[in-house]
Amino acid sequence: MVQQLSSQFLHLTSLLSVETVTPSEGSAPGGNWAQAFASQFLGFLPGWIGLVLVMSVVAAVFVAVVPLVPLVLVLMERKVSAWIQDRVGPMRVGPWGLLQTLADGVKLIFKEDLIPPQADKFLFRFAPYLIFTCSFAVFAAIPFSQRILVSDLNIGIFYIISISSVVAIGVIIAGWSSNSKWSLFGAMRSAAQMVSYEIPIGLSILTVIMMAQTMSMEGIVAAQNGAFAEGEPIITLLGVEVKGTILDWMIFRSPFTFLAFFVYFLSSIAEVNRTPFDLPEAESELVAGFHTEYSGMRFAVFFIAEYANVFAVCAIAATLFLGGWQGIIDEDQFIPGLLIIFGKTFLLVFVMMWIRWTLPRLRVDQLMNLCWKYLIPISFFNILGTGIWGLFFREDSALSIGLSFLIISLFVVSILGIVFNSFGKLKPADQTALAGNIGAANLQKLKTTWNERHGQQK
Amino acid sequence: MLAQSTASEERKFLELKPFSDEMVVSMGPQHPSTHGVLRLELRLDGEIVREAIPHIGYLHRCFEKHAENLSYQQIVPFTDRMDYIAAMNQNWGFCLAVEELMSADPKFAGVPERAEYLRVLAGELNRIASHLLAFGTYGMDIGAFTPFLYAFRDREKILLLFEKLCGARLTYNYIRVGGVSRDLPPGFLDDVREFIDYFEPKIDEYNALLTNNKIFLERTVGVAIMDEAMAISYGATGPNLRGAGRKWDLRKDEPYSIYDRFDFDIPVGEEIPEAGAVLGDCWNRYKVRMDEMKESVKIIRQVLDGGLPDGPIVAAMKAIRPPAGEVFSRSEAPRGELGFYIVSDGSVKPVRLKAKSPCFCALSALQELSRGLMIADIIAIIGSIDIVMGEVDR
Amino acid sequence: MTTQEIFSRLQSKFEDNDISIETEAVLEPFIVVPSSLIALISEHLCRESDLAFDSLQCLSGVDLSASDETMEIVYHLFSMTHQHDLTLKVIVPKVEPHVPTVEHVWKIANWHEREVYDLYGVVFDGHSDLRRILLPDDWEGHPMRKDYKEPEIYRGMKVPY
Amino acid sequence: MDWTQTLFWFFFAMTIGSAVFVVTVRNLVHAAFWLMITLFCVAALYVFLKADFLAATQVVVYVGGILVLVLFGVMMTSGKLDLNLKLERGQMISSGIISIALLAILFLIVRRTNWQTAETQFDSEGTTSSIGEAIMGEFLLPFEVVSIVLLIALIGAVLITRKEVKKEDAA
Repeated sequence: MVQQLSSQFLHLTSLLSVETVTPSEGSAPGGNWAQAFASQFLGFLPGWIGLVLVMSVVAAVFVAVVPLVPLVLVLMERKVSAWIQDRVGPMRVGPWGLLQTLADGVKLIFKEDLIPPQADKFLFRFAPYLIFTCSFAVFAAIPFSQRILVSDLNIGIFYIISISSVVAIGVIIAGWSSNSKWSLFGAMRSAAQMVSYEIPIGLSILTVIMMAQTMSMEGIVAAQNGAFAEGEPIITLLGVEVKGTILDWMIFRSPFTFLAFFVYFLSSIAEVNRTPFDLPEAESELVAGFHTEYSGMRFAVFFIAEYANVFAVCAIAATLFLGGWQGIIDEDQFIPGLLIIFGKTFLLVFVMMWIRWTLPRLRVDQLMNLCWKYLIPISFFNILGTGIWGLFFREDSALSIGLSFLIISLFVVSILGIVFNSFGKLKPADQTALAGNIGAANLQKLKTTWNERHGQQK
Repeated sequence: MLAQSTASEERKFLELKPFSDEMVVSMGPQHPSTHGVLRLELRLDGEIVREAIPHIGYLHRCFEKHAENLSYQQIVPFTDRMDYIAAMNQNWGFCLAVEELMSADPKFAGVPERAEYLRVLAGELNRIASHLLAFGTYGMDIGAFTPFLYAFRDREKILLLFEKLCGARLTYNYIRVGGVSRDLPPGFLDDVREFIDYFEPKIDEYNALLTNNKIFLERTVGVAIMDEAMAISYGATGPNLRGAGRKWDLRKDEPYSIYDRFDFDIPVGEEIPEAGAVLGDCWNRYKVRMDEMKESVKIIRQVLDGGLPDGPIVAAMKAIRPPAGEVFSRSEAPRGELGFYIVSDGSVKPVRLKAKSPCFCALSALQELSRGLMIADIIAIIGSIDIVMGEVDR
Repeated sequence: MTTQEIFSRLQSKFEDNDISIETEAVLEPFIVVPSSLIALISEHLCRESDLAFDSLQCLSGVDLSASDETMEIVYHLFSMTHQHDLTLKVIVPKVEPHVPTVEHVWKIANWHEREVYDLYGVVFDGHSDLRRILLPDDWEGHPMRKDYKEPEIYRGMKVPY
Repeated sequence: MDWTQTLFWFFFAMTIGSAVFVVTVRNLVHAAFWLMITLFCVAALYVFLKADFLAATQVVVYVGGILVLVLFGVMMTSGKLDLNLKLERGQMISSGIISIALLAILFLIVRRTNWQTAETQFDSEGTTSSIGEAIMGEFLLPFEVVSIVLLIALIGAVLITRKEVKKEDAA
């Protein structure tokens, strides 16, 4: 059922491929697909009119379907935050408040659309659409299953980076055109922040590109498929051929990609302006940052774009590092790829929300310190390391993957060991300091209170 | 592992040469984190604050002028509206002053013992509620939203207790001149005990959640240091002074009411070199409040365990007509020393009533504290000195 | 140190001046000093190590009645070091009251003096930033004075309601 | 006319039109906005040339990087946007001469270049790998030199813009 649906979705979405736009003859399969579709059903029209018509319809469907993701995410955010904060969250609209976001959307649409009289009206109107467009254009290159991919570009991941870098411009224009000093501050902060954090993001992605030796998103997913088993099923369980393993995922392929994953994830939180890096819209400092002056539907557009961005960066992380739409079962996808990548993505999104509702916000200089003094050097180290790793292991083999896994586990275990062993021996003051570093005191204290309580009950 | 917190130390001495023109921004009176209607005139060089000039008076309700036209008992509800977060303590401070004024009158027998216990109970509960709010909003100022809701969840329980006690949730008008307005409702002490049993472990949880958080430390440790001399010169009292390392609490040092009967500590700020904490920085000011909640719990527990004496809850008196004279009386409110200066001419109304507000004094230090810091630090300072504009503007 | 002792200290220090003490029939004794001397005396009280009044608790203006020719400014001092307190009073005329500032002695005096200026119209000479603090900048009159008449109209709004 | 040609002419017109706006619009931020359109359209033209990598680079570097910095700079001078940008007569003449000279040079280059026509076969794998091979192979030395120059510029910029004075006696 899901596969049927997804293949139908493919029929529509694949038509939007960029190849159809290029003046090509026979080089791009996607273009043929769309042309074939157009000529078959709209043959009575001149060829290109039919094609443009089909593409417009597809684009409309795309724009109509993708915002459902933010819709779900907003609700998820509210529910997750409610659970974390010991509340129930929205409960009134629909069962368990499921329709709350919809109600909010309706409310926002009918709200008065205020434009400050001193604002630059043209740019003020334009900025939300720029951000919206860029956020959604990213989805065109993310493979959601082996069939659902709008366009498999040669430069897939690079296209994503380039499009998402334009969001910064939208934010700046929004902040500047509001003619409010708080908005301007938000815009300036975000300009500095987004431009800075694009570097560790790009460099982390580069490690993956170096490992996969392609920039195509499909290619990167394929590179995480069965390198360990080299196409042969490792084991056959109940008639299902288990081909890949988690160890094939890019994150475990070398110690450096493992690091790169965390660098990418941290930086992408900053890229989408979420706590602890939500300085452009820090509500306790800048009121609401760059969208202070926006209301009604324009504000909703920002909101949707923000959540679309959140989903996009998590989907990219899942694609690049966590095997994309591939499960660990066979190629014919026992579970539909769409569900798998959604599962992985929502897991990452959940982690982002978890972080958001737990941590305070950094200050501007600390934000920049983190980026320039830690993340970027680590990223360069990763690239160097990946290059050297690649010299030693030209092909992924059982040896390389085993070694990588060994190093990663040693790394993790030693960090955990340092943390937990040394903690008990410290003075309270040192504990406070260390707790700041790793939050182990939090664990420790929770553990003791838990023990005490359970001890008391017995 | 990311960084010792040397960054904050560096910033202390950081002076950026101005390259661009100054930008003047009004922070407030409508701003999410000015804790009311405070307006700061920020003179900025980029993110660096050259000068933050506080403008107050947006919540000025002529309390002192009103008071000159009201009888003493009628003034009590007005004190509620000063520091509406800790209204019990405001009532109490005013009543103390009037009672001191009346002590010259031989007909005034003094506050009954039971009333004193009830006052301590209400006052300390309100101190917890007030510090909880400070903790929650401070977390929100720094960018953590969740502590705020935790704090409000627990503060709600205290408000419910107060509602049982006096019918009001915010402006209690409970402590009256000569005693308190009504006796305990049935089962109230059990409710209080249940609450403090529930609440005491929560403080450690909050410390784990926010106080020791790495980012929180980065944001508050070593920021805006108000040392002891500066705090005294600015008249900053309460947690702001204790955060600077001075062990000074009127409840211990000049005990009023029955505070000399209770065993509790006065938490003061501490230097933690490993974390970079300096006496008088934002973190210490904040931390003192967290520790004070524990001490308040201790006091409440002693009130409950010691057993309340029976007896009247309000002194027998005909009319509150203190003899002519003047008095300046201080009490330890959650935000510092609350002083009332009352001049009486022997009538039922004061000739002059001046409220010396702790927030007013602490806020006046903001201008000096904030020089050369960043916008985000201003927020951290305002939260850490914990102002309530109702009390500043009166 | 009691108020009486401090009074004798002050008398010996500022011999020729008219400093008096009030101890009879009051709850808290206070010292009345001439307005021209308040800054010097404050400095003396704050800087001397055995007096060390490092904290200005409160600085209030007092207008006892509309018929009086004078107002008082009351300084409540406290020593955190020695834990003794002191009340100083300065009598100023209602017409053009001028008092030297004590801002340089206690920093909090800055705001307290602004408040007294705002509500009583006392001008503190040498104050760094003597503006209204609680009332709007364009408010007329000083409302805490007993002879204050509230304006009918403020910026087009009717004031008495 | 083929639809791809329509698209090509559309982008062509957009490029020229928005570029005209860039130089004629009075408001600096509006000019930056039109510059963004221009850069996007140029990227689209690259796509027509099948230079997909170049197109994406165009967007990343010029729109995501340089234009952001331009806007950043414009906002730093906020409040001074209503400057009268009218030129002096002398500037007008000199800039006119320079522009015409540049135009002439460009025209000459366009005329003399041996443009490859549509028959030229493109690698359907895209240009990425060939660019990579060129940079890491034939043009390795220039590439490294350029990176060092950029590094020096970076360090210089940091030194110039941010001067931190440690005040020992500040406390």
